[in-house]
Amino acid sequence: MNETLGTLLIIAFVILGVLHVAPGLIWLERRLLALWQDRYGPNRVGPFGLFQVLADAIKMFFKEDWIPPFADKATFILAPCIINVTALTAFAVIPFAPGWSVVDMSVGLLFFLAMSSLGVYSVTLAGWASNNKYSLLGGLRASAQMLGYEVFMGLSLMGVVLMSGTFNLAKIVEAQQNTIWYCVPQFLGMMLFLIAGIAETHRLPFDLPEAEAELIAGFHSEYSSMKFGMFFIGEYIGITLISCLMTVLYFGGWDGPTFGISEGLALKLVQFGWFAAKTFVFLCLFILLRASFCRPRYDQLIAFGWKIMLPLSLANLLITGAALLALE
Amino acid sequence: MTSVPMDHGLLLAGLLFAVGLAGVLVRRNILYVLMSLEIMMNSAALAFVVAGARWSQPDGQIVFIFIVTVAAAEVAVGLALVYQMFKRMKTLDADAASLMRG
Amino acid sequence: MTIAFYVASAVALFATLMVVTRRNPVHAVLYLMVSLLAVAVVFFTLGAHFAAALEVIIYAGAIIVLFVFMIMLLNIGPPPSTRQESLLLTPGIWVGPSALSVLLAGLFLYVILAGGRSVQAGSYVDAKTVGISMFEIYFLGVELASMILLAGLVGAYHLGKRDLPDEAEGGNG
Amino acid sequence: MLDLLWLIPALPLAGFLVLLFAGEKLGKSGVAWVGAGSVGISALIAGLLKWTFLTSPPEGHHFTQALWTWLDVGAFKPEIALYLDPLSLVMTLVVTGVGFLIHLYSVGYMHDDEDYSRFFACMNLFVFAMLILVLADNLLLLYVGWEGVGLCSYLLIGFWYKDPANCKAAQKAFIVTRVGDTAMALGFFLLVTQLGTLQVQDLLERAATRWEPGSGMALATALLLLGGAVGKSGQLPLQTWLPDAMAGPTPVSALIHAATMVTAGVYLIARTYVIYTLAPAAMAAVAVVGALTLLIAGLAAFAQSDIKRVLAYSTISQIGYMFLALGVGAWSAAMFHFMTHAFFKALLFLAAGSVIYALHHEQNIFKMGGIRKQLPLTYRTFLIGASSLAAIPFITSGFYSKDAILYQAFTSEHGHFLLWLAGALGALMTSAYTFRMVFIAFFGEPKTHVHHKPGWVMNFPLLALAFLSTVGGFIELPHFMGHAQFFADFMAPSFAHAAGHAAEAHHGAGLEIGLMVVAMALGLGGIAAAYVLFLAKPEIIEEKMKSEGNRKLHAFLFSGLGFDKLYDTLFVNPYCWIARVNKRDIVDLGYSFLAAVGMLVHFLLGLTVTGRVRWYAAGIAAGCLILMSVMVFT
Repeated sequence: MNETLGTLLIIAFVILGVLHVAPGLIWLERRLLALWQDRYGPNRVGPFGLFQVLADAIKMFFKEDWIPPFADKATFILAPCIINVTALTAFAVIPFAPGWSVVDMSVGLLFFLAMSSLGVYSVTLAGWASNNKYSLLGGLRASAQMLGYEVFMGLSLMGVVLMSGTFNLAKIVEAQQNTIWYCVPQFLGMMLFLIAGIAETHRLPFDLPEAEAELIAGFHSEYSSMKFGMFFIGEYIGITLISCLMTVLYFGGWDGPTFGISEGLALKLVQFGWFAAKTFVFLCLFILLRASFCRPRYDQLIAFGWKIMLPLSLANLLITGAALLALE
Repeated sequence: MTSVPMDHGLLLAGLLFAVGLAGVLVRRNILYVLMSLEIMMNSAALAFVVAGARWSQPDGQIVFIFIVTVAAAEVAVGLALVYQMFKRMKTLDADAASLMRG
Repeated sequence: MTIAFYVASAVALFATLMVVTRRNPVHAVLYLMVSLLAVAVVFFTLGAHFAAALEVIIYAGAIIVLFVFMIMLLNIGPPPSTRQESLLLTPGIWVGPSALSVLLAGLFLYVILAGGRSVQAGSYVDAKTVGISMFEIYFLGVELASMILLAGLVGAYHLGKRDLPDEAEGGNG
Repeated sequence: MLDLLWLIPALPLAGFLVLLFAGEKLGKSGVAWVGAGSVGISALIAGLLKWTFLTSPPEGHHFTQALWTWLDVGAFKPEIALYLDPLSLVMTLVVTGVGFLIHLYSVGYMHDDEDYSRFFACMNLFVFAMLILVLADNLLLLYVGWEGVGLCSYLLIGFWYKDPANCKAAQKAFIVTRVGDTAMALGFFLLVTQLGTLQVQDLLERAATRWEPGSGMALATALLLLGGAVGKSGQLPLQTWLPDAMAGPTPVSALIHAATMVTAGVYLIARTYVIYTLAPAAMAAVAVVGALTLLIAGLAAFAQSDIKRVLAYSTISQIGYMFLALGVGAWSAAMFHFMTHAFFKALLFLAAGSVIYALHHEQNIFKMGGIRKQLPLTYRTFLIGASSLAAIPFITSGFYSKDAILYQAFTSEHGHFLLWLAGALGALMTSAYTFRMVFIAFFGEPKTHVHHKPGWVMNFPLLALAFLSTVGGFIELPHFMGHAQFFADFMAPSFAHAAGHAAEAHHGAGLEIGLMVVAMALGLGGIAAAYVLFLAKPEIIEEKMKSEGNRKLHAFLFSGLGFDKLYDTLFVNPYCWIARVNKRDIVDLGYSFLAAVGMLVHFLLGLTVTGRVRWYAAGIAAGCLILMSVMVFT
């Protein structure tokens, strides 16, 4: 009973926490972008413009929830749900601190990959269901892009799996505590995963599915109100998820100095603190990327994925395996 | 861990296979035919996994992996053919591609 | 877990039936995805976690996406094509194939249920075991599978090329 | 030394293959070297083997060389194996020796022919097949050789295939011998099923132990084998093909249709003599066949005008003597006569060939005349051959061999006065028709002139054969003349089972001398008659020919006693009639029906070829369903 209660608590924590991280991120992004672009950003509503997010949310809830008559209604509604569901479900396997995860799954990493691969439906279906040529193009771009980048995302993670010998995320963290953070031996893999992660969340510089200069707003051109909001939030959830995974897989997860605390809830909190701090760094990195990169051409993007990243990830896998065999 | 009778797993595979077969035979749209083929393959894979699970052996899952491989290759080629067919005939009706009568 | 199995089975069957009967290809693909996810759950309940994950990643996440991609590329989702689909699906066309399938299903039922032995399935087989035996016992099979994939890759590349040499009439698509 | 045995047939085969595939490129001299050389080396090896047999005979006087196993089906396991014993050695020697001389002769005789290499290829193949026939260890291999020589005979009779008559002659030879071969094959089947082996020696042993003397099975087998022998050797009633076979080039006639192949029947009977000793009735049949044949052929030879046809009938007649000898159990006498006959008949043919060659393919003796002065060497050798054929006493080999046969026909336990009488009459006829030919062709007024004289390659074989024809007889002398029995002693191991063979010596020398004197008298009388009728007073014949009956008789004899006509009415015409009546084959109706059904089914199945994938898939599914149902419910 206690266990079930604990699990429920974690689930609630994850859902609420992640859902609230997203609006926070919106504010953070705007402020940081403004900072890096040498302007103010939202600073009028509330302290540091914090309530601006709230205002935006209210505006979004109260806009007319309009479904175009030419759209395929069921799919149109389904699409934004998928991205949130898959992203949030993927959080189920993230170990925030020892024991703090919804499920301790033996194939946790595969579960994450499965969920992220399902995420593609959201964008694609949204583009198709809108029955609008820009949306369709956006959806097409998204599906092609995500198919390509998913392949080497999985492959780049296999280096970590080889080193730790498990798909279980908690065990991967423990393996790093015993040896070294995998960002050192798996540096190439980490870079590959990061790039794939950015592409999966179609953040700049990989935001071609919604490239406003070419496709108005890409796959979500026809979306308004809270359906658009779900896409919006889903994107930030995705960013958070990738950041969490970066932390877990390459930067030792909850590993860090514990300041002499050795047991109990306090220890867990400290460890979670480390986890959150590391994740925050990556979140900022995502925003920094958006501030600093321009958008590539679409064919360049696809060619980059298949012709450079995929061979590199294969090479990474090969070298890792060879090195492990040699060290055995 | 679980107490699912093997028979029921196999039964599910069989029923899915039958439904997939019906799809292949009924649908004239070649996309549906391909999809139904996927269903049939998947059900066959399911039967293997059930059998593998029955004896706690990895073999079932390995055969599943092989089936997935074949399915992937099949879909890649099949969809490329669908693309060419649509370009040339402006239709996806499989019966339209019967000019050679065999 | 037992309940999960039966629920997932029911979902899989239902979704598969829907795949076969849909007029709109995208809906069919979505049902197919549901069916595959349900089968993945079945795998999970049978202890084949690795297969379950692969089912979602490869089948649902890649193969079916290809279908969606193709549907979008050919732009055959919207109403005109569904109307055409209705023309193709006259009621009479269902009779023969359904009879055949029902017969087949009946045969399966008979074979499986008349066997008389009801053994319990489902014990956990982890990914490592699968991997080890895959690269030891089934090594040759893996090599062959890779050859198949390569053949599929080359074939799809060739067929998908924009201008096949014998192409009679062009069009931009 | 004996291990070289396999080379004897292998060399002609190699020669055949070389000539077949590279004959056109070799040039004429190359073809001649390969063609004659391969047989020549074979002959040398055969001579070496003969020497080995004489100086240090192998154990049991026979030698088997197994090359490899041909088939291996349960108990049926024939090998490609060669069997050498005195009988097959003599045959081998004659085939290779005489064969080589004829090859050598052909080098000159065929020199202007455009198909030079084809000729030698066929000749080599023939020698190979004949050697296989002779050396075969089992009946299956023997059968291969048997049919092989038949094939070569066909190829060579029809060598000048541009003339349809030659092709007809070739076909006739092939088809008529096939009748005998069928009987022989049946005999082989009988042997295999009854005795369970094809190995000739095993076969003979088993036959001797399992079959009672005079048993029906032995009789049936012996008669069936006799059928084959009769067909191949041109004996009654299948002799009709042999005169026509003269359509081939003369060396072919010499080699195949006089010296070697036609004696295959003699060889077959001698090889399986045990079976004949078990069936006295069959032996009697052999003797009667031989006696009748020699008489009929002798009569027919009188009326011929073609020099080669005269020789052909004489061949039939001489083989009749051999059959007579076989029939009375004089095995070695038969083989002795075979050998001497091979020498002098080859000599006669080759000499006749020289004449034909010199006279530009003129074969009619009535158009020759007086060439004795123009071709002295040919004349002399021909005369030697003719003397040998006519069995001029003491100096010719033919005398000794024929005398041995006649003596045994009278004295042997299987012999009979009538058989002897037939043989003696045959001797009379032989000398008469032989010298008729000599007198007409070589004496008298020259009616044509010689175009070109044969060179040494053609003359040397003549001389060699003339030598052999003369001295060949001295190795086996009658009892009262020193009783030299080299040949009989040498052959003895091959006929070890022949009981009663030794009984001959118990008759007194007086009887022997008496018989010999009668035969000599008849032979010389024949010559005298020929001299009177054809050289001294030919008007007697002309006078006789004026009467209608005699002209008919002449025509009857000319046609070989009307056997061709008889067979035409009995077999050929009815067959042609049936074929004409049955032009629209009745059996064809059945096949047409089958074809119609096939087309109907094809049409029905063709309806299912719709090009619709789903339809095919349904077919596959239905098929699987049915198969699975069958598997499940049965």
